[in-house]
Amino acid sequence: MSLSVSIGSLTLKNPVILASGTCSPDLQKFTDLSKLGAVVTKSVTLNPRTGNPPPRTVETPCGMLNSIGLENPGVEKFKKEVLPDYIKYADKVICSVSGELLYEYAEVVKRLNDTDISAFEINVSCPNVERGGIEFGKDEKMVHQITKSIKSATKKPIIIKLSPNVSDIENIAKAAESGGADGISLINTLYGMAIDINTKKPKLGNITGGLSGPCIKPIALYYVYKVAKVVKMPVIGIGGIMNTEDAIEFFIAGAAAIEIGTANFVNPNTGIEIVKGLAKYNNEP
Amino acid sequence: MSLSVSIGSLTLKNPVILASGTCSPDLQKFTDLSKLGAVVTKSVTLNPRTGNPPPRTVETPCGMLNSIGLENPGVEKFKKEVLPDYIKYADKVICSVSGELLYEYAEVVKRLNDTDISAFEINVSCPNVERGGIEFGKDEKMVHQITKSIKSATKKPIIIKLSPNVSDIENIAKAAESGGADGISLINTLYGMAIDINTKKPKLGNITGGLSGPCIKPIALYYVYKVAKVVKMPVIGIGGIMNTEDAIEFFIAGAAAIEIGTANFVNPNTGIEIVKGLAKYNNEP
Amino acid sequence: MIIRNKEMAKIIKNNKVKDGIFLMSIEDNGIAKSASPGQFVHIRVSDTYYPLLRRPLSIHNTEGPVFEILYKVIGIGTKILSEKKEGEKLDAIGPLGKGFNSQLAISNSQLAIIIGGGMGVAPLYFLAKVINSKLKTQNSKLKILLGAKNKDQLIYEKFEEFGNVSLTTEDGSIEYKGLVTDLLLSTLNSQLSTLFACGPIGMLRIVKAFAIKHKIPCEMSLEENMCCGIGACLSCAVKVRTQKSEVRSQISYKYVCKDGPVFKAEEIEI
Amino acid sequence: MIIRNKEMAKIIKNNKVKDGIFLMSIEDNGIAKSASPGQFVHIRVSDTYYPLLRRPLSIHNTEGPVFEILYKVIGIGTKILSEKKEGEKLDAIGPLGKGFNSQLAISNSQLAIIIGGGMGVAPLYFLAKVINSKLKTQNSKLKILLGAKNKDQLIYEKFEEFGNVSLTTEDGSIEYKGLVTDLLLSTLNSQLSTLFACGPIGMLRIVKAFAIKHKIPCEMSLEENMCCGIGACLSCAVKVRTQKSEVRSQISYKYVCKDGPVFKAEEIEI
Ligand SMILES: Cc1cc2nc3c(=O)[nH]c(=O)nc-3n(C[C@H](O)[C@H](O)[C@H](O)COP(=O)(O)OP(=O)(O)OC[C@H]3O[C@@H](n4cnc5c(N)ncnc54)[C@H](O)[C@@H]3O)c2cc1C
Ligand SMILES: Cc1cc2nc3c(=O)[nH]c(=O)nc-3n(C[C@H](O)[C@H](O)[C@H](O)COP(=O)(O)OP(=O)(O)OC[C@H]3O[C@@H](n4cnc5c(N)ncnc54)[C@H](O)[C@@H]3O)c2cc1C
Ligand SMILES: Cc1cc2nc3c(=O)[nH]c(=O)nc-3n(C[C@H](O)[C@H](O)[C@H](O)COP(=O)(O)O)c2cc1C
Ligand SMILES: Cc1cc2nc3c(=O)[nH]c(=O)nc-3n(C[C@H](O)[C@H](O)[C@H](O)COP(=O)(O)O)c2cc1C
Ligand code: FES
Ligand code: FES
Repeated sequence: MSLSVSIGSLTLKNPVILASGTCSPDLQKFTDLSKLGAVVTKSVTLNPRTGNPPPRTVETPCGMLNSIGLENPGVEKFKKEVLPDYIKYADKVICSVSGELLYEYAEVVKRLNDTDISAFEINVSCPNVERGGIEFGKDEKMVHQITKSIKSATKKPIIIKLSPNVSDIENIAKAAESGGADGISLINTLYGMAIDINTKKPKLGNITGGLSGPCIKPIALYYVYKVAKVVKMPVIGIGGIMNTEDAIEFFIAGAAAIEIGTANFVNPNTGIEIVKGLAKYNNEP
Repeated sequence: MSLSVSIGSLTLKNPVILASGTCSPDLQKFTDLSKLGAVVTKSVTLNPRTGNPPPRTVETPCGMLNSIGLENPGVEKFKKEVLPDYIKYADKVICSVSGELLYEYAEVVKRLNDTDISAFEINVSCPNVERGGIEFGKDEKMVHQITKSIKSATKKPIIIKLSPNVSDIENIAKAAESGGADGISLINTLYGMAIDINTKKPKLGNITGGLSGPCIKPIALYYVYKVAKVVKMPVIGIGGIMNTEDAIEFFIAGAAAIEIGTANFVNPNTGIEIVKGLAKYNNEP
Repeated sequence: MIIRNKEMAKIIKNNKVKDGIFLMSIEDNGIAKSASPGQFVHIRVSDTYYPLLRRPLSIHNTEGPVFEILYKVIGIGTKILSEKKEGEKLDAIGPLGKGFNSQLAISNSQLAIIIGGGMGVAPLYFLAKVINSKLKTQNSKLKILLGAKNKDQLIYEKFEEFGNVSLTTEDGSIEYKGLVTDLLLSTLNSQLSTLFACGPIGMLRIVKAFAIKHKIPCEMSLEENMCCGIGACLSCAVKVRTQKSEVRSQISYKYVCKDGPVFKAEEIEI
Repeated sequence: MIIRNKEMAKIIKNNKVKDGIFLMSIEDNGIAKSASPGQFVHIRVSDTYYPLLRRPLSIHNTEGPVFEILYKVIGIGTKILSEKKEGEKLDAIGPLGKGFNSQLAISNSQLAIIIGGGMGVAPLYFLAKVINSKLKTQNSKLKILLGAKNKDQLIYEKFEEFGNVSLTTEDGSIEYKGLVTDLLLSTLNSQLSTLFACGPIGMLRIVKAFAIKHKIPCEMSLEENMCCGIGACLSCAVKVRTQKSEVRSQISYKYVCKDGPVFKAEEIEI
């Protein structure tokens, strides 16, 4: 049985994708990125971003907080210096795009149309930036508008990545679909915070951050289940996936594919192990 | 230094409270409820509720899901058969109130006005019931209205308990304050789900449930920090508190008191240990 | 009620007895002395938060200040438990719940039948021991039926001291081939019998139907996911049907940890 | 680059050497043979999810196929590590990062000064060993300055094989009373020196200021919270200031796990 899966015009050889911000071409030294369905790049913005002050991550029970702050070299430098390595190692590269202002999303996408990127994942759900990011993703009208503007800027498939920090994710997902999205991915991280009781100060340089890892799996599974019921496009499940069993839970909940984030830090070979695990599971009677 | 804390006209001898749904008078056999600031009852509704089908709870990484479904005998039977034991053991009893229809909240409160209950905690944040519960708590106008209607039904202090499953908790908290709330407590559980990959079915009888325990502490801390900045009334921090250090994190984040939920299942004496721990912490130079 | 503080019980032995099945002896005078058959202990296997919740395990036996648990490795909790060493401390609360009414075996019947399937045997040894000691002075008899998937999963050796033990395995690797409930009819030689059962839900359904059909008093021990273990969280609900009148009945819930784990067969909806 | 698969390294020894400080010897030919001073390994201490992330620990020494780590118990991760037993397997990735440029000690100076505070001594033994073996054939010298809060926290014994070791403790319980940086000025007897430092951030700030003032080449090893350990997550950022012109400089970040942990003192903002 084939593991392949389609998202709009894009076909992946298997449904295992590495999540944005958790895999760089450096991972190739520890795993074989070409064996995965796809790799999502760290989110790219129009202009370079230095990111947030350290400490940028802190461990929490069965999870972690990050406040990287969308550090990236900006689209032009990304295109020249970073993208070629992703393209070299990965079978398919999905480019994560973010922006501070609405027009920036479409602008970044346009500048990357002439590359070998296979699809775009639109990050309207980053909790770690002051402007843009999640603020766009909380409002269904805004999500609809962003999706439409990007859709008209590219022929490549687009995936809208949603935040769990909202009251009504189903309608936001539907707004993305009616705006022309080819797929939806969820969840991005949840708002979180940790405090050092000795210094009485937040543990993160940016005060607050985004929670990821096994601790959020039940939440992610819930949202995937809810969204998969109301949209027709493929849903990509993300959140706390550590092994094949976790991945299967997401498929049963309605996901067409999955993304692996925090697990890459624990075991950089997680993706390949899940590909193997799924192949085995599919072949069992 | 005294540990006492006031919420409206209510003064607690210490800021350690046991959370709704996680402590019943049965706990008295394993700890001394009278040593705690207060105990919150399981949520009471106007009419009896049988609750959801089992399995009602399932363990998750560093946490658990529950879908009890507000099982309770209804206000009249509660008053006669359950409340007296709470009153007997606890120093102060805060009664958690929930409802399916808006008017039910005030009605329940009215019927309990003549009891020794010290305050009401209004549960507009339960994710495990079909009608009412969290749906009221997602809308700031609704929260304002419920608060006002309850305020006019009782002279006892009222605390509004908020859900993290919303886009804009700050405005909801402000709506409760302007409606006359004496305090705000947060967070209730997060939407969650778990799937049994062998049966391919949800692990909970009710399909979805609410996530609690150490895994949600970073999320709870975030919301307490955010809400404490925008309201003047005391904020009660709830979510994943397992020990004194966790409690102190919430106080630094801006909480005036804390509630302990899931930890009661792990160590029924957690509350008292935290009272002792806080006393020690306060006496250190 | 005995209140265990953290890490007061001491592990005396923790040995593998069958494939994936372990027997742990724990010294704790309070628990051991006040336990009765069918009650359980609630054990915190790790002081981290993963796994977070306690694990309910039946009291398999007591000997003076020592009690035993017989458990199968299922997931992370029982795995960690199985790795604990002699001499380590254990955080156990108990004894919890309402156990079997062993008095029934004497007052009600000439034949007490104990039937256990799979790990359902765990609480039944303690029960058999207590019933056996009571029956000695009576005119009644004890009959024990035990079943499992196969020989490697069947815990029966210790039961043989009570005589009158019949065994079944699904693969026929020991004695009768089939389900343990297959033996019920042939065992039942008198209307004055009492049934005590513990095992998988499918087995309990058959036992319940059998007991109702033959109008035999029957108690059975149930399992349900637990958090608190003491009646506070309403997690471990089992459906009960209360007959309000000839035609009207009402569904409500009872709790395995507090009202059970042992229930009368006729009161529960399984 | 050596890629460690799960649980391939084998623990040979894990002993307490001082109050709360442990030395672990781990057999792993791949890591041991390719390691250079200042590099680290990234260790998964538990196969549950609590703690979740790996822990970065410097390579303290290598002997054939074995490498050592010297670590202090700080929290849950190092606690679990300290409880591991001889013979157990360990999931370690490494060697990671860019270490010290020990060549500097020869090509650049007549005196190589190694200065370590607290657990900062951990990577410095390996460095001292390598520098020492290189210096033997040269006209240069090695001087080692080590400091800690008190005698019970000061790891110095093994360093004495290189001679020329000065010790400080904050409470004066051994040799000089004071901070290890107090010794810098008196040690510096030539402009042709090179400094290698590791220790708490306060110490490194003093060392950096000293090196810049005296125009001495200086390398220092930094710590920052890590997730991936391999440059993928951008977690372990340290500020660097790039001098664009006489008057304009620019702030950006480098990464402890990939660009470091060893940096040139002048490039980092600490
Ligand atoms: C009153 C009672 C007495 C029991 N006595 C015994 C006994 O004597 N010997 C024995 O081997 N087993 C017994 N069980 C079952 C035992 O509790 C489970 O096998 C055990 O909790 C599994 O934990 P785990 O971490 O290994 O498995 P996991 O599957 O990882 O556990 C995940 C969660 O599900 C719960 N869970 C899983 N299986 C069960 C179950 N069958 N019943 C209740 N909760 C479950 C766990 O407690 C945990 O919260 C008893 C259960 C109950 C309710
Ligand atoms: C490159 C590098 C090399 C190191 N080498 C050594 C060494 O040789 N010997 C030694 O004793 N210590 C060393 N440390 C520090 C060591 O990593 C921490 O003491 C350890 O991670 C603490 O883990 P814990 O679970 O015990 O503490 P906790 O406080 O429970 O850890 C919580 C989280 O914070 C992180 N953390 C805590 N302290 C530090 C720290 N100082 N640096 C980075 N992350 C930290 C942990 O990794 C974990 O993610 C090194 C750190 C780095 C970055
Ligand atoms: C360190 C870190 C950096 C991240 N950076 C991004 C990012 O740039 N863009 C994005 O869309 N998501 C980002 N994420 C979110 C992940 O892609 C993923 O949605 C989230 O971590 C949940 O999955 P997980 O639990 O498997 O980690 C980041 C997550 C982490 C932990
Ligand atoms: C089993 C269970 C039952 C609960 N029942 C209620 C309830 O009836 N009313 C309510 O307001 N909150 C209820 N809660 C939520 C808790 O009061 C608390 O807000 C939540 O569990 C987070 O705190 P914790 O992480 O300390 O458990 C329940 C939680 C659990 C685990
Ligand atoms: S386990 Fe909490 S009521 Fe039974
Ligand atoms: S730890 Fe991930 S980039 Fe350094």
